[in-house]
Amino acid sequence: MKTFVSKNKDNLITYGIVVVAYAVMEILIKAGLISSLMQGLLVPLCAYVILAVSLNLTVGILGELSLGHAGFMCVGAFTSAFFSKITMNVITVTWIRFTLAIVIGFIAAGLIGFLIGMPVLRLKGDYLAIVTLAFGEIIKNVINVLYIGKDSKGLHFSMKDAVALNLEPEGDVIINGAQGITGTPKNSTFTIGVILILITLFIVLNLIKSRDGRAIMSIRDNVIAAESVGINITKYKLLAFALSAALAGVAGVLYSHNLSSLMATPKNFGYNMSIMILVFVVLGGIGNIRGSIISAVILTLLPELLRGLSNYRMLIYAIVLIAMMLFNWAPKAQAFRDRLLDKLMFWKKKKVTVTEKEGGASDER
Amino acid sequence: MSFISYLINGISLGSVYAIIALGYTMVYGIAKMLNFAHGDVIMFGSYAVFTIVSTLSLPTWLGMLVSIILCTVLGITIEAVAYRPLRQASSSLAVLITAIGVSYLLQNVALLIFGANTKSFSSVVSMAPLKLADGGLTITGETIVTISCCIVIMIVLTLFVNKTKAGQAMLAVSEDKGAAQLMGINVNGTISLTFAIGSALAAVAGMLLCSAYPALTPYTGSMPGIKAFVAAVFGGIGSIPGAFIGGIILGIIEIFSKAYISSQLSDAIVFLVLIIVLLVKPTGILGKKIQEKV
Amino acid sequence: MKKFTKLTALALSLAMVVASFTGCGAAAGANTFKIGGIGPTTGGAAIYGTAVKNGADLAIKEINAAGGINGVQIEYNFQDDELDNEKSVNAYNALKDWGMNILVGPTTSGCCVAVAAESVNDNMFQITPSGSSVDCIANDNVFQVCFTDPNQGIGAAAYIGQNNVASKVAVIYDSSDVYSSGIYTKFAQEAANQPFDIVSAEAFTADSKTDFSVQLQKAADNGAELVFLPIYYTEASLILTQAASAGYNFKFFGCDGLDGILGVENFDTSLAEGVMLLTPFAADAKDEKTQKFVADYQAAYGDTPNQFAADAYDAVYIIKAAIEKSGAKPSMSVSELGDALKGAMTQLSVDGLTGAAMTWTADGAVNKAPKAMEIKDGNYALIQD
Amino acid sequence: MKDNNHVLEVNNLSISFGGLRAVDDFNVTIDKGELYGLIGPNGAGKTTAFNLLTGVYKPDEGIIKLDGKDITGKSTIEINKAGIARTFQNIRLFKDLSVLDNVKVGLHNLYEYSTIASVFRLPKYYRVEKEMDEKAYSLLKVFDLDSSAKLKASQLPYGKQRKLEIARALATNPKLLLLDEPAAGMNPNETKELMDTISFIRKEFDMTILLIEHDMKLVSGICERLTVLNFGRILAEGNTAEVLNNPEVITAYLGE
Repeated sequence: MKTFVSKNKDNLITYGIVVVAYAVMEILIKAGLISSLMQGLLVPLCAYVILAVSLNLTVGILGELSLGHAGFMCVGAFTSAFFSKITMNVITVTWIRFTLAIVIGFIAAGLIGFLIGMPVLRLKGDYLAIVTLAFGEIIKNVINVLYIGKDSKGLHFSMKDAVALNLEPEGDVIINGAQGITGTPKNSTFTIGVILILITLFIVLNLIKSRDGRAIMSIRDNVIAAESVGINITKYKLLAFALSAALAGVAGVLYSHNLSSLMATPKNFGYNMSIMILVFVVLGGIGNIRGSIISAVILTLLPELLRGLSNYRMLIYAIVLIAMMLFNWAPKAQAFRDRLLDKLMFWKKKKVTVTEKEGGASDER
Repeated sequence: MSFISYLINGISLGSVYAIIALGYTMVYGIAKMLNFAHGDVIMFGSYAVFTIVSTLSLPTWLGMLVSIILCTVLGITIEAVAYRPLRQASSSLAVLITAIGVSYLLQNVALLIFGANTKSFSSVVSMAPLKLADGGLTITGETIVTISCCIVIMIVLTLFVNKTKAGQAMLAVSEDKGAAQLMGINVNGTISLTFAIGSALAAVAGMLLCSAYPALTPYTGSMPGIKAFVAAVFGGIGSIPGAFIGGIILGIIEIFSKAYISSQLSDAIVFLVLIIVLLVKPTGILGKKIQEKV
Repeated sequence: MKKFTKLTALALSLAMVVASFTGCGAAAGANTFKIGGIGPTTGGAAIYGTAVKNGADLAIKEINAAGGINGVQIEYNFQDDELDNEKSVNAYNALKDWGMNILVGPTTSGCCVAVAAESVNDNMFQITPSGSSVDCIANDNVFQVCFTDPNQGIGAAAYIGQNNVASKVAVIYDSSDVYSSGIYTKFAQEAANQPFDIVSAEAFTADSKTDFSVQLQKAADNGAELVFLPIYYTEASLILTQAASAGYNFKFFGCDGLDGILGVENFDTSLAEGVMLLTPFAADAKDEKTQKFVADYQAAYGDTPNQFAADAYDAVYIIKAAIEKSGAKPSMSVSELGDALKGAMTQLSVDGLTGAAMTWTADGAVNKAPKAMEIKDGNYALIQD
Repeated sequence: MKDNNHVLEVNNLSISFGGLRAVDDFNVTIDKGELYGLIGPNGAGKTTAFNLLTGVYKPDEGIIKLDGKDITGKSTIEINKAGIARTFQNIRLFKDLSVLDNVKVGLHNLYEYSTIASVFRLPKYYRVEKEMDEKAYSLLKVFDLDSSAKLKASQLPYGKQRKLEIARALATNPKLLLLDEPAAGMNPNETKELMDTISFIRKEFDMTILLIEHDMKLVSGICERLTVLNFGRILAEGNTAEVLNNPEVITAYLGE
């Protein structure tokens, strides 16, 4: 049972990378060796890693294209931030409140994922992509016109404007339409982010290597054959899709509890963000969980590190993105890399043995 | 009366979506890829017209001509540099992501060249608006020209694809690239030609978009581009008449939902209708039914 | 074949982590004031961020050329936030690494609220040129140059009511934008106390802001005489064009967001004839100060400045005044500087482009008189009451 | 209800696609343990008949009974659970899964543990996975695939891919196994080996097999009875030797 062992080893490497990265960062923070920018980026990085891993469950493992992932993140962000705001004075123990917020974000996004998944998952390919994009935009649009306030009489809802809430004078508008939620407690920390990454990895990697995971991947590889051996297509598509949505919701919780001003803009919860998450997944290798972690980190850091280029920043970012895609995916570039690697092997024999060990355990093509 | 007026407005907006969607669907139908950068090619075309007509004060026809040529060259270049190397890639998502990269690139190049400030585009249409019912209803010249252009382009494209040798080659490539190659069709050339035509259409769409809605920024193309993509899917992506119908219907739904339901929620309503249509007809209004052979 | 990718990825991430350390070690040898700025210079809102960037840049160049503040030169660094709250916090942190000790920005309300939650921990002195929501100034280290949204909404309603500009008013606003929906809410509240009726209030969103035919027709069908536009000038220019081509004859009334509409390149200014706006700045105002600013700005950046540029320009001069008043020195720590400037702000009275004798309360809001302008013959003209 | 040992009973099964009757009045009865052949020229409706039997298409008319139970109009999944498993003319493996996992997907409905057990790696997970591994290896061994268990399915040579598909179908523990041109694309040696394997499966698992085949040698070598389809209709049926000597069959099938 060699596969079993080597796959597990492969997973251990993935966990190991996360843990080591965490340890290194913590040491650097303690030593004061780390810039404010980098420190500020740690929590968003965790959120993006979770998003990339969770979308990989839909795109890489289930094999369906979703362009509405940011919508689920949005649901998780808003429900949890809403919860934290209304219970701020009720549940005073931060970790209990935040844990509940995470659970709520997970369940809310998962539920929405389930409800959306039920009708749409029978669509295929680009049509599914456009429908998920549409749902993402609907979620964003609805949240932008949602007003919820609280006063002594309880909660008030409106889809029109804050005035229509008819709050008492001392009442509090919690979700204020386009202004979203202001003043969410800043509970997200790097440590919690890393724990959530590990939990996400634990769930996703364990699921992949199980009876359910095989069923999901069999649907990806060949729906007709999967049906012919009695795999319940709808059930497993929904399982993967809803779980993927729920984990995106967790990323949303992390995101919303890191910013004191949460709004649903085209930038953070629109299709642009969904596409950005898809970029993480595709660049890191579809179905390759570790790859999506690394590419999420690289692509989130890249524009920040290019800040020195001022006006040319986003231009260079776009060029680097195209170049990386060509380098990673074009068959000719792959052949070129192979040749280059051969040469490298010739020159640096010592190094090769090391890299071979590293790469040998995992997938070969 | 107001109903008819809304309907006319819907058709006006829809005609703009339709003309963009034609280019989208053309490229999708042949090359089988979602060219997310299409909207940004539109934006470049509009800047070309603006620069020549408004900044350099040269004649409008020259601006239109230069814009079409420029977009065609741009389209061919993008295809050759960014998309062609990925045609044989193991996942079709690779080229989709690269198209997004190209979209960012075009936006940021435009931002550097033309700056962030809004430019007011001078309409390339000189036709006077049509007044009906004693001035109670107005159909702008832009709308009339856009719809006429859509219809002409639709007919020409259909004829081109069905009647010419190059068009037949396109159909063959869209069915099966490998088989087309074996039959001696120049696949690279055919796909280049597709991008050339698609981008020339983008130039025309850009002029008409900016004539109808004259605020030009580096991001002018992106949202109408997405909407047109939705319209193309609505009508059945890959279908030329489907793009036209999808565009018009999308425009009408958008206007009607603003007018009769809620102007705040119109985006949500438009997308909801799209979802319902796709659930009922999973390949769009005029899309071909694809059945996998077992 | 994957080995190579892995090696590259590993090398790349390593390089990035190393690169991200390079930010530290700044802030030493402080003999200049380091002013940072934040706003969107890419993305759909790039117009506004770029204006703030240039406006502040112009002021800083002037001050440096004239010998600095109390003889101390200013260094300036502006960072893009892409109109994203999260990126705005990143920009703030990047500026901190650069050694910033005073912040001009962020440009927009949402970003400003997000950054203010960070800057309060550093007690960084922050002055936002154009972040107009009330939440922006919730912390005592943040001050505004522009009016708050409620202020503008109430001001506009009061002006229309008191001057009997119209009795039936329609509103077109951006429900996905903080600024616009903020003003609209207060405008609608105040309208109840004024002798005019809001006959239609129609929204648009960031995703559908090209076609305004429905909103305009609703206004017409409900017999509106005036359309209130609490929005930015890019969309307003489209509304004016569409209203003209559909043959509507409304009077238009806007807030400071409309300021800049005459600067849209190639815009047919005759369409804007008669548009009224309540704004503290107008690019064509006759006073010498404004004219010099406009001329210098055009020379330096090739564009007509708008409200945002003027606010940012003023922000820098306000900082200068506060430093001069408090005698703050660049050698002070960020927090000491913050305390010094906060204290000075409430004692200041600054004459700027966007208001004469501007004063501040400790809560950070500005007191200045908005001017009612009307566009006449392609120019802004002060309405005399 | 069951008073005979018919595993499959099909009565006047028909389906049309846009006016074309792809399968018309198809009848067949297969007894337990039988190896039955379905032959016919290209486009005769053989694969369509398979698709009707496995619920890929819903028949316009007719009744399909498996082990005496009516399964007409049921979904592919239900039909598989009821006991029909199949292979495909153009191989349909889970190409990115390992050979072992392909078979384990086939075992999916026979072994159970919850999603919770898999995510939290409860003892049940390890126990059931171990059972599944043992079962899968024993099946792979039959086809001599156990040494390639860890390879990706797409890495197998063509002949072995065919075998893997059969192994996967068998893993669902069917009453009836449908093989769609199992020898397609194989060389004579491989075909010979396949014939042996099929005979072996039949004995070892006491399996009932319905086989579509083009290769006459294979059919005449292992099938007891045959049905010949032509233009969607039954042209002949009966004992292999008789049918193959039927002049009509010879004209339709070999002639022209």
